[in-house]
Amino acid sequence: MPEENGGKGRTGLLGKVQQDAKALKEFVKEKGKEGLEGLKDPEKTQVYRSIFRVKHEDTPRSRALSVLTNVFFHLHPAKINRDAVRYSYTWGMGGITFYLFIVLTFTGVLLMFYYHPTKIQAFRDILYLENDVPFGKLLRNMHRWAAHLMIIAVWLHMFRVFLTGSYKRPREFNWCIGVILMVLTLLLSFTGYLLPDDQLGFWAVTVGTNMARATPLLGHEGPFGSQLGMTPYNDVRFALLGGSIVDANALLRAYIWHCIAIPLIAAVFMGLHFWRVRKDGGISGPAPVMLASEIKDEKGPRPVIMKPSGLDQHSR
Amino acid sequence: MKVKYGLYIIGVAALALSMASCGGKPTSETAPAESAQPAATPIDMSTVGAVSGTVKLEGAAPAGKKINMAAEPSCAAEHPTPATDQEVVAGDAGTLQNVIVYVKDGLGSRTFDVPKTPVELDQKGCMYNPHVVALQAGQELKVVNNDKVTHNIHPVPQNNREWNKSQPPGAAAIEDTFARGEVSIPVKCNVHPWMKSYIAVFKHPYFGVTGKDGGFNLKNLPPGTYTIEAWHEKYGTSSQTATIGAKESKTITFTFKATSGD
Amino acid sequence: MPETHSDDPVQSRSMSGALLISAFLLMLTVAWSLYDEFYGLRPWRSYQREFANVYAKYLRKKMPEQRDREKVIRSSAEYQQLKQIVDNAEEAAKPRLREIDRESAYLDKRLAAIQDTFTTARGKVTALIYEAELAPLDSASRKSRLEEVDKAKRETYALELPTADARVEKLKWNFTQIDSEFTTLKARKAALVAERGDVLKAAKDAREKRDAYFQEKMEGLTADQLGGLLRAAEGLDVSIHQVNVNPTNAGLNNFGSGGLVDRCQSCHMGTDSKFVPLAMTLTKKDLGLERSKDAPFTSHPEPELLKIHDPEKFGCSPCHGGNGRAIDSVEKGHGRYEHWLWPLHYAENYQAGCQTCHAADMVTEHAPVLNHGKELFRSRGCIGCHKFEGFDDQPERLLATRQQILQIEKQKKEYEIEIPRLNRQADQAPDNETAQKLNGQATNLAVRISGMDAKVEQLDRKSRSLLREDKKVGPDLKEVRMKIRKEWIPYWLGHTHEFRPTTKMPQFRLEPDQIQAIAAFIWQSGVAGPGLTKQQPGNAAHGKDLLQTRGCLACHSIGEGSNVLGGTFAANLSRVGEKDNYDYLVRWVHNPRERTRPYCPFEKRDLGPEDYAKHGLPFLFDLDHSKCPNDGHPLQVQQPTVMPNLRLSIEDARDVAGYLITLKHSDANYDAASFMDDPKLKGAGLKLVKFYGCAGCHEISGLEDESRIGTELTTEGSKPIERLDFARLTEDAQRGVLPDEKKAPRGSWYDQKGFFEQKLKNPAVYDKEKYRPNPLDRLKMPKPNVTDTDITALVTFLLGSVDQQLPREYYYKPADARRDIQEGWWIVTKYNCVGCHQVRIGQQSVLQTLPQYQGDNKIGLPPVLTSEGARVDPAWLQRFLANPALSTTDTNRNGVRSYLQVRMPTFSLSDEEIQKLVRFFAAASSQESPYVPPKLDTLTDAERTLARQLFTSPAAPCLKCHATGNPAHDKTATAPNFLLARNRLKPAWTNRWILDPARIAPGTAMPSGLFRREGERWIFNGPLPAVAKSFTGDYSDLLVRYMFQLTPEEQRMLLSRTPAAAGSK
Amino acid sequence: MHQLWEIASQPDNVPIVALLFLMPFYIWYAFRQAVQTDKLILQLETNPALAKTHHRKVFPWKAGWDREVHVWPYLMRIEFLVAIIVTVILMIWSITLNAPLEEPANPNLTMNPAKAPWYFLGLQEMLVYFDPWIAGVVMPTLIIGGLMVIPYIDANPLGNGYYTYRQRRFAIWTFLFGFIFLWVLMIVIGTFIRGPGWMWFWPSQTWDHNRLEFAVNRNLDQIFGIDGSWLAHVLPQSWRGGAAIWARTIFGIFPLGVYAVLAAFFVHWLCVRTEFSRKIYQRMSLVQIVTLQIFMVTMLSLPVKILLRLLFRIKYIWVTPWFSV
Repeated sequence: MPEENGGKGRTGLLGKVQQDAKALKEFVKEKGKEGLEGLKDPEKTQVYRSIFRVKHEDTPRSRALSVLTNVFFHLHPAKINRDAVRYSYTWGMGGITFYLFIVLTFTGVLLMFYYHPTKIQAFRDILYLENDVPFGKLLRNMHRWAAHLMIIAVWLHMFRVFLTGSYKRPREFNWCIGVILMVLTLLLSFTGYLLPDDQLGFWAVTVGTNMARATPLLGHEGPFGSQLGMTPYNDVRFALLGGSIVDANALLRAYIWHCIAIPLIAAVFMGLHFWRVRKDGGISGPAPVMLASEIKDEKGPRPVIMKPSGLDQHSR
Repeated sequence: MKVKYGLYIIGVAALALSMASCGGKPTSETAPAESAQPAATPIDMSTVGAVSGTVKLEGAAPAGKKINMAAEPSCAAEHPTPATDQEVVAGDAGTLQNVIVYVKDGLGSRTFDVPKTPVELDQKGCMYNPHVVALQAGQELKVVNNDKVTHNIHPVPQNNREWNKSQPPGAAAIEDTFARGEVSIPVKCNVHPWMKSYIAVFKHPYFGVTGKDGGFNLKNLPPGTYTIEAWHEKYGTSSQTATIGAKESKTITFTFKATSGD
Repeated sequence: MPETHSDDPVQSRSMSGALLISAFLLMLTVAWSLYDEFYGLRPWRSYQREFANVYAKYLRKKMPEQRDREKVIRSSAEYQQLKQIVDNAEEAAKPRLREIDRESAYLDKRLAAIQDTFTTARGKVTALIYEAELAPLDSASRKSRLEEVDKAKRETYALELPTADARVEKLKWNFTQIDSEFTTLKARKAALVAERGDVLKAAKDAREKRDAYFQEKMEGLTADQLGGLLRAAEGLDVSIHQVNVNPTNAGLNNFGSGGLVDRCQSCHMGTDSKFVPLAMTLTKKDLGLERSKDAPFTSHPEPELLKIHDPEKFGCSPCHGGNGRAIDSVEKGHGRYEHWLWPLHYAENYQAGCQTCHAADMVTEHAPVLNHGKELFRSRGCIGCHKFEGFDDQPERLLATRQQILQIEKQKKEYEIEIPRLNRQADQAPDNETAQKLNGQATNLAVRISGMDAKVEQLDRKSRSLLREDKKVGPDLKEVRMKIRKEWIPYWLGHTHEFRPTTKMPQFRLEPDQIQAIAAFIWQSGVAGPGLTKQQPGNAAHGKDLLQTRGCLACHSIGEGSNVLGGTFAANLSRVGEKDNYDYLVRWVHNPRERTRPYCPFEKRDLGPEDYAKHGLPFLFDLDHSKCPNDGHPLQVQQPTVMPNLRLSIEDARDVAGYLITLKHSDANYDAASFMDDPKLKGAGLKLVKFYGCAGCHEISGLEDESRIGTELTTEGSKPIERLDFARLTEDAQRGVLPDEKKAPRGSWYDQKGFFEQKLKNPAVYDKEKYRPNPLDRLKMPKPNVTDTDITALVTFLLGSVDQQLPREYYYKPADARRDIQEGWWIVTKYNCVGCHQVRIGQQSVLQTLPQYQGDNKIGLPPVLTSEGARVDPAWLQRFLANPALSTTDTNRNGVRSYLQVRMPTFSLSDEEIQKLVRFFAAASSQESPYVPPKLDTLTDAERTLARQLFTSPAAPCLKCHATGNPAHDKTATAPNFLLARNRLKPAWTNRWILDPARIAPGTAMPSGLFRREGERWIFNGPLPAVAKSFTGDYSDLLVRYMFQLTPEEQRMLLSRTPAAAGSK
Repeated sequence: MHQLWEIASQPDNVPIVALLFLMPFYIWYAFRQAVQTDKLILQLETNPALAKTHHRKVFPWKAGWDREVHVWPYLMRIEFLVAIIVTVILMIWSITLNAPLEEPANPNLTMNPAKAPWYFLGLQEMLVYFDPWIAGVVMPTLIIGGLMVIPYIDANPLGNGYYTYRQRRFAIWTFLFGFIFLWVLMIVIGTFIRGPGWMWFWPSQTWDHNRLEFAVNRNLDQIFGIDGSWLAHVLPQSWRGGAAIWARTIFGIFPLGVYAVLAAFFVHWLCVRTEFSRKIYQRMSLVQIVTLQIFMVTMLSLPVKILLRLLFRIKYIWVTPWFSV
């Protein structure tokens, strides 16, 4: 401030400034309080609401809601058979399989960033992943092992479902879908095998596809194949590999199948699978045992009674 | 698939065949040609006519240049009066020699027998004699050397094959034929630059070379309309058309202007 | 709270414990993965840290030492003196410098002051000019604009410029003035800068002298340099040190994503010149890590190599193998694991790396082991069975040439048929154009045919010279009947290495009956005559003398066991007497290339007198008469041996042979071999000889065109391990058990190296435990006569022979003079030039090592060829190589050095070989080719008289030593004849030579110091004759010119004048 | 033995090793529960009164407890737990074990043995006993088909939603046979036993690449010396040439037929052994029975063929010009 200004002018001006300052302080304090309160229970905040839509209390309702209103959870029913939560029954294999599928998708996508499905680059890219890409090695290992694990999980899942007779009415069709999914899993893993373009994959795939030569009617070495004019250049194996030998085309096809086609198909079937689980009345058990004496001796198929298996106690 | 491949193969084969045949054709045709020309188309002798006449030179013929044969004394000796070049040789009564008169057009696709008698071209005193020779395609040309020096005969044709053979004194006559009609093939001797001659080759017998009287006569022409042409080594060609009926004979006259100077 | 039943296990059971634990576990694994990522997979980090501190310690220790060293030098008198000079020079320069600086300072000021105005003015003017230029020529507008330009130029600006005497002058100047001022100032400034340089020059030179002195005295780096390194080490940021070159078409080995990515230096920090400059060596000891097994910090043992192969371009793995980009473990990085095709070469084989790129070199600098390997591969006859690209492939090329000739002849015939066809077509053609075209084609064909004749003629020449070049490792077995004692052959086949421990011939594993069959076949297939001329016995004593003096020992050796004397290139002659026939031996010594019968490659048989007789020709065949009398194609008129013709007189030959025939064991006797003439054995023998590929190394009748029976080895090093048949040894190899059941020091030897080594040690080894009743089913490779070092060399060579993995530009395939060197070495080694001559600097010839050439007998050694290319006129060299006697009549002598006992033999090289040799020498001493002899100005009479006097002056009695062609005088001569100089030598070289011969050829008889430097010219170092006064030129140059214009009579005249020369004692 | 270790330590074989432990574990795990349930069932069957009141589960139950529980949190927490554990296992596995990467693919350098991915080794093993078209194409199709029809041919309404053995002996045995014996066991053989040249190496033996085996596999008709000589008389002149072929073709049908019949009877016998299973059998429609038979017969044919091959070295049973079985 230049000296020249008069004294009284100062007081006036100063006073004004002080008032403003006080007002500001009040305001800030107020708002601050609000803010703090907001933090006290975040569920009140707009951000929280916007994300979780419903506020969570420890009431049955909100528990139900939290499942039903959640895009990820609503695969589940709100409530299930009290015993179904036991690991001993489900072995959790279905869930694990699904989880692994997600893991695989995740790692797979990351791997795709570094991979070119061409004869020249494929192998180099793997080397690059192994040695250069941060966490590349981990990524690749996880992808591969998760794939193997998934296969085991699928088998065990099937095994379990069979032993608990869960394929029985009304779940016959879902079992079929399950079988298809298992086949898809195997195919996924198989197509992935070739991608590093190393000796291991190359020969594994060669052996695998050589069988296709012998496809009846469609393979040039299969029964009636040659009679139908099948040659190494027009038979089903050719179609699989995009050539008469495992080569650049085969690599590309494997890549497309592995990264796009099969995952899509699998995803669709999975959706179906889960949906049917719900529609067929949740998971099959643990259901109350049924006694041989209770078998109604009628033949052939009967209408499906849609009843969540857990509930049929009440009816009795 | 299999069927498709089959088709391919057939197609290829067909293609190959056709090509082969195309490629093959000329050879297959030459085979008879070697033995003789295709058989002549008969001409009804009872109706044939003729075209005759003279070739005139308008104006004075330039005097032929003297040839200096000092290089070849033996030849020089043969010429009591020094020889002159024969570019333009006037005949008596303003006619012109060494003009070839022939039917250029109008015979259609007729073919003719080739006369068995060879045409002779003599080399005497380092001059070709006659200066202008006309013969039929495939007819034998017989070149003889009556000098005591070696000549080489070197025709430089357009459409026929060029050749160049040397003929020592007393060597056997060189015999050769020209396959294609051509007016006219210059012939020279590289040893004696002044020696020059012309050979005219025709696919038909209707031609003549004017002599001292400058006359020509094309006989046995079947009735029809013809383009008659006269060729001279210096004055080039001039042609007229003549239509002759059965047994008719026409006379026509060709006139060349003597270009002064050279 | 929803009602939960506290007693309901499902609801009441809490899982928080389990969840907590597993969550904790998850954390742990995540942490672990992070650790793994940053340390587990990055061992180099710790290496770098360790290096940083041990190295820093080392440097700190070193610096004071160096500083003391420097002190010592700096305080030395010489240094001080030099320093003084520098100081003086600087002193002297100072005043002028001061002026210059002052003035330039003033100039700067003035420039600064004028700069802005100038740019403004110029900007305006140029802009206007531009506009003017836009206007059409001689249009009104243009005129007006130009006027504006003038106006702008005339327009004045106010200026305030500092003056020399620090005043400020106010000016009103127009553009032109400003411009001129500005330019003058700039010019002046430039002048000053230039002058400054001149003024400082003296000081600068002096300083350079001083520093040079320091450099030369100071060993190791200076303290300051070390300080720099120390800073680098201390401030080291731990990071991957990566060589990353991305050449086109990179191969697959360590060329990760499309290029060489090499990180070896991330751990091997010592090899990184950023830390350890090439001038410095770093050993484990220096770092105090002698005992450490795991300290990859030593500097590169051969900095020379790094200078040629800049690591920034080549990296490490291309030479050393290993997985250049893998750095997560030593094993991975060194590529010593299954599935890595290019493991690190072991120390003893590291030169294999050279081979990968230098496959085209027969001799590679810095790679003695590899060179030895290649030499063995050729000289031990491996090449006889195993094709190897680049090695002597004359047989193949010869066949190819013949094929070509036949091909062309065939083509020719076809054309000849085609021509008349075309002519006929022309005659028949529908129109004249076609006719002309066809006739044209016919003519062209005719011309083509003539071209073919030319080609055939060339090919014939080529095959002639190929026939000359085609040598066999072993002797010509067609001659066996004339040459060898019959009973000896079967013995030799069975006891090859016993009979001659140094022989090149490998020991075949043969059953007795096989030996008989082979021997019989060889014997019976030999040519029977025309018989040899009977020779009378020679003088063994003289023969021995000749053998030792003529230079035979450069290739051959005599004596057995410990007292072997001579070279290893050719056979040891110590037991020749036991097997050879005297008459044949005489012929051989007289001319080893002489054949009994010429061989016709086209008829595939040896011609005899009868063939010549048919055509009424005398049975005479040699290099000048090498046409086949039957078909005119070139004949093989020489024996396929590299042994040259020493041009001995027949008497000398007898003496030498006479001596050789005495070389035998007293107890030598071989049991009679009647079966040798059993015709029944011949067939069996032929089969065996074919089977064992004897024709690879020997010429055998009927088998001249046999192809090599072994596998090609050009890329053997990269053969997949699965393709190498370890047979029953596979297991042992993998477990590291050697064939002799011992443990292999390095564990598993299941790799190329292991396979090759065992195979070479004992080629039969992979038949171990196999059931092979029929000998023909066994492995047929014979046991080569090699030591362990030889094996290492060979293995190195093979390991390096891999198919092209690196990008093309990495391979050493020079197109310039270096290529001539490359090619030349193949021939130099083929004929063992290095046995007598020193060709490469630092290389020793065999003769140099022999006792009879020590001390002052060095005089007797053949000339040193290190500067041959610079010395001789290539045209002359060509003539000389073709005929070293330089004469067709008087051949029993050396052409140039008639005074030498050692004989430059006649190799009857092919034209191509001569060409290559000449180019080799030219290139080796960096001579431009073709050589254009410089024009020497002729001598004035004055000069001539001076030259004569110098030549004959007692201070330089040239003719005392130099030969003159006068036999009396030449008896004592020890130097070549001057008359040769004109055509033989290059003036420039001769000049250098007479100035300082010792520098070119150390230990030469030619004295140095004949001239002394005086100002800009060389003065004769001795009493100058009177005439010299007038001479102002260069004396050495004068003498050279004189030498090159010397005529015989002139020389005779000189000789008469030379003191004491004529009176040769 | 080290050979066995070498194979087992192959990163790609770890899953199989894991399977070797997981399989028995889960079988045991399942059967433990099955036994419990069966106890309960027995109890209830003997005591109808109890059957009326009992909640019919092996799990504890008190009146008043919720029959159903909230998925959140009671199921969710388990799922999270499992997810985490799986993640942990997976990560540890990935950190400690690197996915295999061999030399760049090289069509000219055949791997010996060239093995398919482990989960297909069962099929590859089948190649030993069957032609590719069966092992590689027909089998997989049948397997998939077979799996899919299970729900539709299993007429046994019992054992739906709980582990039991008593109520489903047949089904369980069949499945165990197919899954464990025919599928998993084959894989194990393919992985651990089959060495270079797909030859049989006991774990103690080392894989010797030079090993040679001599084995003549003959076709059944050869054993019976069927050469069609007898047929030659019957056939018209022009057909004589093909007599042998025809003979074989025709002959082959018999053993197959015989087997089919026998197997069918065997299956039938299995289905009617107990009173209970007879009851179930009653419930099945004809279609169901036929399907069941078809698949059972084919499935049984595998071990039969394997035995024939291993014991009698029989290659084909039915030889026709177009295909052979």
